Amino acid sequence: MRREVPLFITAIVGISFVIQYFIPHPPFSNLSDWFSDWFSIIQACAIVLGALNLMKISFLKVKDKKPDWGYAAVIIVSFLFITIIGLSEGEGFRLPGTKFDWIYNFIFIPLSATMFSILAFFVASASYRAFRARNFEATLLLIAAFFVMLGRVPIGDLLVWFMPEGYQLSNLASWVMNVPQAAGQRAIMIGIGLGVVSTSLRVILGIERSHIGGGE
Amino acid sequence: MDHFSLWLAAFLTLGIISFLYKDNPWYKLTEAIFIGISAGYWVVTLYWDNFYGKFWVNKGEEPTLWIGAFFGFLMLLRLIPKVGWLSRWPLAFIVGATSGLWLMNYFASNIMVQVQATIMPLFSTGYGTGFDADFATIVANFVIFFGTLTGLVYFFFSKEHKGAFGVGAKIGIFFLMITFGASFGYTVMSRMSLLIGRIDFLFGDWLGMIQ
Amino acid sequence: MKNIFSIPILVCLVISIPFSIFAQEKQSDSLIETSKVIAEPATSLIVSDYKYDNGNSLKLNWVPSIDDQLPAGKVTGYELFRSVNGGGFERIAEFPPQKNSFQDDKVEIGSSYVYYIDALSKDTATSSAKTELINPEREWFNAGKIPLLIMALIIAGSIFYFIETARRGKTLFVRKIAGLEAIDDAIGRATEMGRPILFIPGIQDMDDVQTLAGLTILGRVSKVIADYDTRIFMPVSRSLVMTAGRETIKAAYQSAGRPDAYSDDMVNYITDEQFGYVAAVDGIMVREKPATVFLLGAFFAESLILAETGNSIGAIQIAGTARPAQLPFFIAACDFTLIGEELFAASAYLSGEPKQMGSLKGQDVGKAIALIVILIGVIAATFSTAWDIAFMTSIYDFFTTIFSVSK
Amino acid sequence: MSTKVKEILAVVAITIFCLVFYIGKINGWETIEFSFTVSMIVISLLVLSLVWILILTIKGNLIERRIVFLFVGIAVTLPLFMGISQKISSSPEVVSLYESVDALPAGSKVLISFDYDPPSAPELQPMAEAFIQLCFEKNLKVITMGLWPQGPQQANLAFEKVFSSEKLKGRKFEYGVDYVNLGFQTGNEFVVQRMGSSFKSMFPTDYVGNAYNDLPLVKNIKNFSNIDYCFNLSAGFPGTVEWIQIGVDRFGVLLGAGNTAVQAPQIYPYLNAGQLTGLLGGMNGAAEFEKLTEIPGKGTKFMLSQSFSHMVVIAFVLIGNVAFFMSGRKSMLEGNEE
Repeated sequence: MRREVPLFITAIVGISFVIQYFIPHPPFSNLSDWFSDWFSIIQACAIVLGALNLMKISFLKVKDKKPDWGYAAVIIVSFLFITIIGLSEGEGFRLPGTKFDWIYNFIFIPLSATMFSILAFFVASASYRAFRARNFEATLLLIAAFFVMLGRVPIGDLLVWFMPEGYQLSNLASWVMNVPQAAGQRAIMIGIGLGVVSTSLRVILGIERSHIGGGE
Repeated sequence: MDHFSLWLAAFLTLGIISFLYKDNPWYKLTEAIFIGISAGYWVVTLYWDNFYGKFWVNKGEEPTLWIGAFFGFLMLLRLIPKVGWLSRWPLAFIVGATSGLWLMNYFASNIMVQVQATIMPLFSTGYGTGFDADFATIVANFVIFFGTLTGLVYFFFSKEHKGAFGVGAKIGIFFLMITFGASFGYTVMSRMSLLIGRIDFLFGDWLGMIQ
Repeated sequence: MKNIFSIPILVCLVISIPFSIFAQEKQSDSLIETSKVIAEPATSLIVSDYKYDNGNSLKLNWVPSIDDQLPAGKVTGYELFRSVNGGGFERIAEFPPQKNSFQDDKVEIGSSYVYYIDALSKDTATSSAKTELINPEREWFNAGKIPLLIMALIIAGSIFYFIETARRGKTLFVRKIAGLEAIDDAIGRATEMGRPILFIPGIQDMDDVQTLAGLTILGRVSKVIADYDTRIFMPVSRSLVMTAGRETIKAAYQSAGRPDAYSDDMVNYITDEQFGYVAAVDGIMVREKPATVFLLGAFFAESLILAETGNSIGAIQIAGTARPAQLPFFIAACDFTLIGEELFAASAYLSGEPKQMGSLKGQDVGKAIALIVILIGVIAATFSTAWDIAFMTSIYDFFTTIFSVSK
Repeated sequence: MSTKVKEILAVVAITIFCLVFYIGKINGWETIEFSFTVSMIVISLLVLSLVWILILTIKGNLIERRIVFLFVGIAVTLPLFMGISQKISSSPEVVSLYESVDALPAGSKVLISFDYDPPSAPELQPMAEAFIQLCFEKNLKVITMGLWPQGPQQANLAFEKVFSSEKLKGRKFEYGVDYVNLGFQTGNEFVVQRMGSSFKSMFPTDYVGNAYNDLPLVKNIKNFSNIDYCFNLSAGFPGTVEWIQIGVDRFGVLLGAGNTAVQAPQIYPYLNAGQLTGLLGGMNGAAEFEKLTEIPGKGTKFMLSQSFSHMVVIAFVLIGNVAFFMSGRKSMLEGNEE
């Protein structure tokens, strides 16, 4: 019962979603719309579990006075702060001028945008330490990267000022992107497509079952 | 933008940047704020957009939504250890639907469309245009054709990469490397743009030093 | 007899004289009018429901105007007009001369449509008769997708076939995948060093097959971990993944015979927000210093931060994703990287179960088909275009039909 | 002096620096722009310090991560103060996007989907501004929406910016007639799919709560068949790939796209297959588009910094590799700090 029902559900639902691709008639044609709605609702319920888990860990940290428990308290306070404000704000919580919008603009955005921009530093550090021309393949990777990086900024064309119009680094970068790059992308895409097909089939057939507590 | 908001934003920005120096209390504080705020942000968003917007508002008109709500309820049963195993049902549903949907979408868009797009005449600019391509186009056509083929060869699992097959796989990996190199270049471009945007905030919007 | 005919002609001429004088005058100010090129209208415009679709297209056929017989006839083109639910007519498409059919994909079930077509000459347009009112219909099967179905059945069938063959006990060869061979060593190293193992299943939710692939690998990995008695922890960014991850690890510990060693604390939710999650995982990495890091699933920008931080604490890193943009960084900063399809193959490979290996074989059949089709298709297209060889054209047409994805 | 004291001093110094300039800003200090000579001196200093790093690295001291970080920070910041202009080229995919919009007759309806959030704005916002301004200059009608919750907000920011621009200052644009912001809807790719049958079912109200039918511009728009052109600004999932798979492949919309540079390489196969009319990739794409439309904006302004940052990354890769080859390959393969 605990194992069979989930396997059965997976198989039936999976097969129906394959079939809906070929049958444009209701109820099959509604399946994907329904799924998107249901998934949204399940997600909304599941985050309760996640949030409670986060609160539990943080609370235990504070209670047991573990190292860094002060930060755990900050997590709890900031979580409650935005949740209470957001939930009391009503449907239009995101509209300009609301308190939630203020939190979003002056706390959330600076944090996430900065975290995102820190990537630039990591890129530089990785290129200094990790991108080595260890072998021919790695060298090829670096050369392609050089051409693209140079060709995509004005300074690239400046470096090869002696080349005629149409044969500058920007043209070369365009060529790399449109030709060998696209070919490689295509091979990867086809491979991924087959991988997805095979993984999905294994899941639908119940051969792959670990994610629902499976095992033989 | 009032003074307090601006300084708060700048304080948080610099707090994150300080991680580059090393893990420190300032970073830990901003990290904790970030975790709390973002988790709360998603709780609020999912409540209003998904639960309220999708279910609560339309539950009268769309009876099927109750099935979703039922699955959501089963999910919450995890909180009661005795019946927690029931949450596998909605999981099984999601996994099944995802597999079914992805199977066909990827089959069509990634396999069929891409194979068809690679079928092209090598000495022409398009199908049925006659023998009209210049040298550059012919080269490009050959490279795309050859690159796609050898790239696929690399992914074969049931043959050791040896002999002629190994040569094909080797050339395939060259194409994959060019692809990754181009991706790397574009990623550098992207990341640097974001950093520039952030520096523009600090020195432009906040300190007013640049225009 | 001759006279009998000549009389009416004469009469006509006489009658026409004043008119012609009158017309002479008129002609001067309507010179353009009479010298206008007027084309005959298109005829027999017929609209029919396009069969086997979702009720979103109609088919139109017509006989081109008789002035459109020669390549350089009077007709310069056609314009198609449509009225929806009895509303005004709107131009919806235009065609070159000699065209005689059209498929209107922008119709909907529940609406009714009327069409007419204008034959355009240099100066004017002449309209055909209007069609009858038609409602698009919806059928039970989309015939346009038959080629897709056949191809899907072939590939799914070969995966089935090899799974069955393997189940019957035939051993199938699968080449070594470097990243996967290294997993046992990586876990052993963590055990020796007495440090934990960090597993990140990407940052997408359960509605992404990459996450599923990551979790299935987690199942195999945590079985080994249970055997070695090492610590694993897995911070996740989606609540559903947390639930699924716990189920996965629990099952693995059970099947390794160590259900007592499992605890829910191994898997924790942090936040859905991408960078909030990264900030936390970064902190965890720096403070806990895991010996081995697995990054397997759908990764976005965070891939680099995670891989670089992992690199800087000296962890062995095994990464894999199907997102090409993130692969270069994994390749540079991680010890082993599973590229695209290899990620999906990993769980089958690791399981070592014959039927799972069979599915890999099936994938290869898919690749072989793709290879052969591209090879023959390109040859056919090249020859048929450059030297107009009819036989090659039919091969080309066959392949493009089989591999077309109907809307 | 212990490290702790040094660190505290550094924080204090930074705070004072910031306070001074902040107070200066409030009191209306001028912005700073380096003259050509100063710019050249700064550039040579940067080059010199790179040489220094090279020498250090060859000697076998892989410099610390933090110094790399500091260097990148400086090399990206300083060009923002320089007034050097550069010649911007135009790639074919940008030109074809411009041409396909240019070919639309006045009054055509353009749908713009904002599928990104503020962290990606540095790359995508300049594209959004230039594109919307181009639409208004050509008298096209603009409808915006978002598959990402924060998208519509970015759309409003772009509208504000465009209305206050030099070229359009005199003109009046009426909400609901000339442009509409439909807002955000959850459901990722399913939103696009359902818009294929009805826009109204997905957006019963617009961003600020007006009923769909009260907006003259959209009330007669049933689905994609009434839209002349779609433009998608995307920073990930859901985004351009979903618009192509559903919007283009199923409903036949004419689609152009603006992407973050990270995403762009994956979009090229679609561009080659003709599923897209054009593509703007990253800040460079934005700058090229700004040049074609003659609407200079942030894309152009940031290009110098962008050039510098690329050079720096290339320099670092080269330095790392030179040292790698000169000091024997093996010993350098592992990073050696921390």
